[in-house]
Amino acid sequence: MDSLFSLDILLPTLVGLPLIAAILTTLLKSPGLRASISIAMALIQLIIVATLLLWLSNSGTSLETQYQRYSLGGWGAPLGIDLAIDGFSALMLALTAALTLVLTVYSRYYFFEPHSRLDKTARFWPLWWLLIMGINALFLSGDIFNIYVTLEIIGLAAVSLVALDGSRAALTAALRYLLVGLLGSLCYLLAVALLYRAYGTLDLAQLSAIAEPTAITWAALALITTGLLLKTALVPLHFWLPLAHGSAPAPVSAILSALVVKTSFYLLARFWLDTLAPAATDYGLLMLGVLGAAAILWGSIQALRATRLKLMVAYSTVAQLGYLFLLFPLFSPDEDARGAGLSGPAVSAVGYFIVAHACAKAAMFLAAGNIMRTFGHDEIARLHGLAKYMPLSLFTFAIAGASLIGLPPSAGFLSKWLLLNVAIDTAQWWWAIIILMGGLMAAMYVFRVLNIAFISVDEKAQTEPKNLPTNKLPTIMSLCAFLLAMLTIVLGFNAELILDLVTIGDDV
Amino acid sequence: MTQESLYIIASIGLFGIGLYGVIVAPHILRKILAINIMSVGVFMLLVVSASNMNSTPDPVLHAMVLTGIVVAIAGTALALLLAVKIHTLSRDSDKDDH
Amino acid sequence: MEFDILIDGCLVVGILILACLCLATKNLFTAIVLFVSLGLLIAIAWVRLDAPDLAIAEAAIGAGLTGAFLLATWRQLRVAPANNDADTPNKSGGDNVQNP
Amino acid sequence: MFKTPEFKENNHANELPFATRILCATAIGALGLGLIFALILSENISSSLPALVQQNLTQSGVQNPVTAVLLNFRSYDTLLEIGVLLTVAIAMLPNSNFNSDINPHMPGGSRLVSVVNSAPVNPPLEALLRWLIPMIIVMAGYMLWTGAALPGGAFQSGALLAGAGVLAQLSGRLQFCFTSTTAKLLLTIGLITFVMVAVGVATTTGVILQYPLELAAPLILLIETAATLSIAAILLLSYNTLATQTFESSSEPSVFDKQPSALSETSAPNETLQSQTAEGPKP
Repeated sequence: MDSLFSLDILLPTLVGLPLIAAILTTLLKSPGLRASISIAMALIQLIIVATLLLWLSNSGTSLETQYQRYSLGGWGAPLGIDLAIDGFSALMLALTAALTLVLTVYSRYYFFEPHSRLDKTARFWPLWWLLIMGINALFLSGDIFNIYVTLEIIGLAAVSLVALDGSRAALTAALRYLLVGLLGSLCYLLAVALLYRAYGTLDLAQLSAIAEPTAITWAALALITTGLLLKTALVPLHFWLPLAHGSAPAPVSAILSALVVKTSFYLLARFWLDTLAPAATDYGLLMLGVLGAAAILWGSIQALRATRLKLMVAYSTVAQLGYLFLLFPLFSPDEDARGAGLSGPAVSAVGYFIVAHACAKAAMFLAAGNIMRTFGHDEIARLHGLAKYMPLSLFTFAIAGASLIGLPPSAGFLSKWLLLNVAIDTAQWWWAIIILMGGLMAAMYVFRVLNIAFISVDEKAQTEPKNLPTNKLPTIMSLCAFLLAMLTIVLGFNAELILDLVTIGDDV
Repeated sequence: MTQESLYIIASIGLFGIGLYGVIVAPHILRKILAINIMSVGVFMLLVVSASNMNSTPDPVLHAMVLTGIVVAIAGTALALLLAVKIHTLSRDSDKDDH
Repeated sequence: MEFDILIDGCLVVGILILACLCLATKNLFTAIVLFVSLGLLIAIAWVRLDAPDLAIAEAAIGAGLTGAFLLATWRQLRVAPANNDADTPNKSGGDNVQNP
Repeated sequence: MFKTPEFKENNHANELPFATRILCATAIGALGLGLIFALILSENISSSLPALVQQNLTQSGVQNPVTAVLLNFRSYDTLLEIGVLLTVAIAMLPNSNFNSDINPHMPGGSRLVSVVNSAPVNPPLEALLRWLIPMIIVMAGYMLWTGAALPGGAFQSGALLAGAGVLAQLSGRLQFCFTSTTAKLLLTIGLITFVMVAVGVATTTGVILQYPLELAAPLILLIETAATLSIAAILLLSYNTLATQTFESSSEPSVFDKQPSALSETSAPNETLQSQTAEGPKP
């Protein structure tokens, strides 16, 4: 009886809660009830994650194992499945809970269509909660096959959400995203088969204990890398992301860019730097870094050339993902710190970057969604005088852009500063050049939009019916976007909130 | 050439054929077929790893393959649904044009 | 022992040839039929690798239901723009109606 | 690679050029051969898991090791996997399901199973099915029941039931429509039962998904029955949507993110010109 009320029951509740929310929202008939239940569930989820973090941080010091573990079904690691949480996954869970709350409130108003014949919320809410459940389950999972099932849930739920609109562009993008997702999951499953053949266990912790650099382990790591690079859309394999994120409804593209793409990066970091660290060669780490740098440059160029606002923001996601992959070369070139799990200055810098980018990107997508909802289109060329019509959304867009570029008050600046520090400390100064160039190019494509939005070129183009805002936008939707943008500024000021969160699990 | 190595060749062969099919086949149904062939290949490798135990085959791998089969058909069903919807939309827009 | 290897050998060669044919045939309907037969061959392979649970599941889900889904989709994709009533399956044989 | 889905059969317009296809084939072939050699040369260590499963089989409540792993040792995997099926079911639910004003035009109304036309459409098929479907249902029940000891279980019997449903639908006389709430309940019954059992046992044994020893067998059978119903309903819904669903061309151009391409040049935005936006100025 004792363990029921001890705090590690919170781990399975983090997965069970969205599942119950999904079932409820499937069965309930009235849209209003579904929305209110969803908001309530999002609040409860935030509270659970808050208590979990408090418990982790104060019990962090006396922690002998790196992880807090919960063995489902009571069978223990090799036979049963364990839920494990350490600093890095705690940070990601906190980010998921915060974003879920804001986006759920936004979606409540975004999909509220009293007169519409087609009630999209009946399909949106269950898929939304199944996606959140998949994300939570992935960050908590300590078993490689269980990670495959969570990857599938996230993939299928995300595809169904992208295809929610029913327009031809959305459906085509969803189909491409699905094919790429299935391909990535199959490569990952083949790697799971190889690892099980070689080591006989499915548990991450046990695997990291007995992994050694054999041919099979390299093959498995290569397959995991190709599979997850497909799903996280790093440059050579990024062709599906811009259209999928560009044509999805606003809250969906916000959570896709802010979280879903990061789940496969989290797994890559987990496998390369923690579980299969012995098999991770320096050249491999360097190659990932080079791909990241290429992503920064290529994504920024494409963002500059994009004609539609949402497409531009999606390409900027491709670019910002490149920053995450700088973690691999910067992790810790010296041998000894490798096996100490996922920790170190580079990890906290990238963890901070993930939070900053998630808030900024979600704010940008919500602002773009608001602009699209009001103007009926999001072609950048026709957004003259946006400042006059939608000052709050444009202000949100500017703040989020500032965080992407890395201007001082924002969290983006701090994360880039930390990354630069790590680059200088580990004497790999060339990454610093890439980081600064990325910031410069981000500035170019953000200011391009702001430039058009502020100057209304000529009055005639102004009054042309095509360019006038057409429908009313509930103010709370712009407030949600504004809240997220403000979050990046608030995080910019008190950085230690996140930094000591990342190092929870491993000040052993 | 024990039984195990035969089926390993078959499993990686199926995976390769499926991967080639996904990349090369133009028609959308063929791509979905190819993905199914790839998943069958991966499952075969899993079952081979389970079967050469001394006495009884490894039930954990069999459970994994069972879950994999059901997940594969879920993915296929969703892909087919999207394909039919896109076709209906494209057919209707063709109808509107002429 | 010799006999077993022969059976497995034939099965493996058959599976690989069927997979190649399934992706290489011109006619789509034939490809789907070949895929269903490949599913059944795989079910036999599972029995050879003494995995009876999986043989039943593969035959029922992998060959049966996936085949039914594919054929249903094929009929939807093949159907002419004027969508005739969907429930009476018009047996138009294997003719290859080029949709517009 | 997957630019736009191609629907015309064997049209060679946008096939990859011959050179890239050969390059692809050789690359995949080389990698495959490398992997095959690596696999065959590496000795396959016998993992400790099968022995562990045998030891704990007695406490798992079932004799069939695969069902024990699926529904007791790694039951969390099966829970998530039924979640995957529910995801696809929700994506598959026909749009008419959510329309307030479009009442489903099917003659059978919104009942789950309804006879469509009285006269037999296809007498020989009808005669066969009159004998075959009851047998399949009995077979599925047997498969579910023996899953505890012999090969069988929830997924296989669910697939069999779905097969019976597909046959019934093909006979042209039965009409399944998944718009009623009973249908939605049927789709989610598997997940509901699993979650309730998982949380329920936690109150006694203190750990989620850990069944008390004496209740393990009945609980597993309960979960399997609910899962069978759910899997059969979801797979049948998928077939129903793929086979008979006439997707209306596109949802009415709702006010969401209209794609510019979909924004026809006719003055769509004007007719929805309502009052000025809350934050926009008065024209």
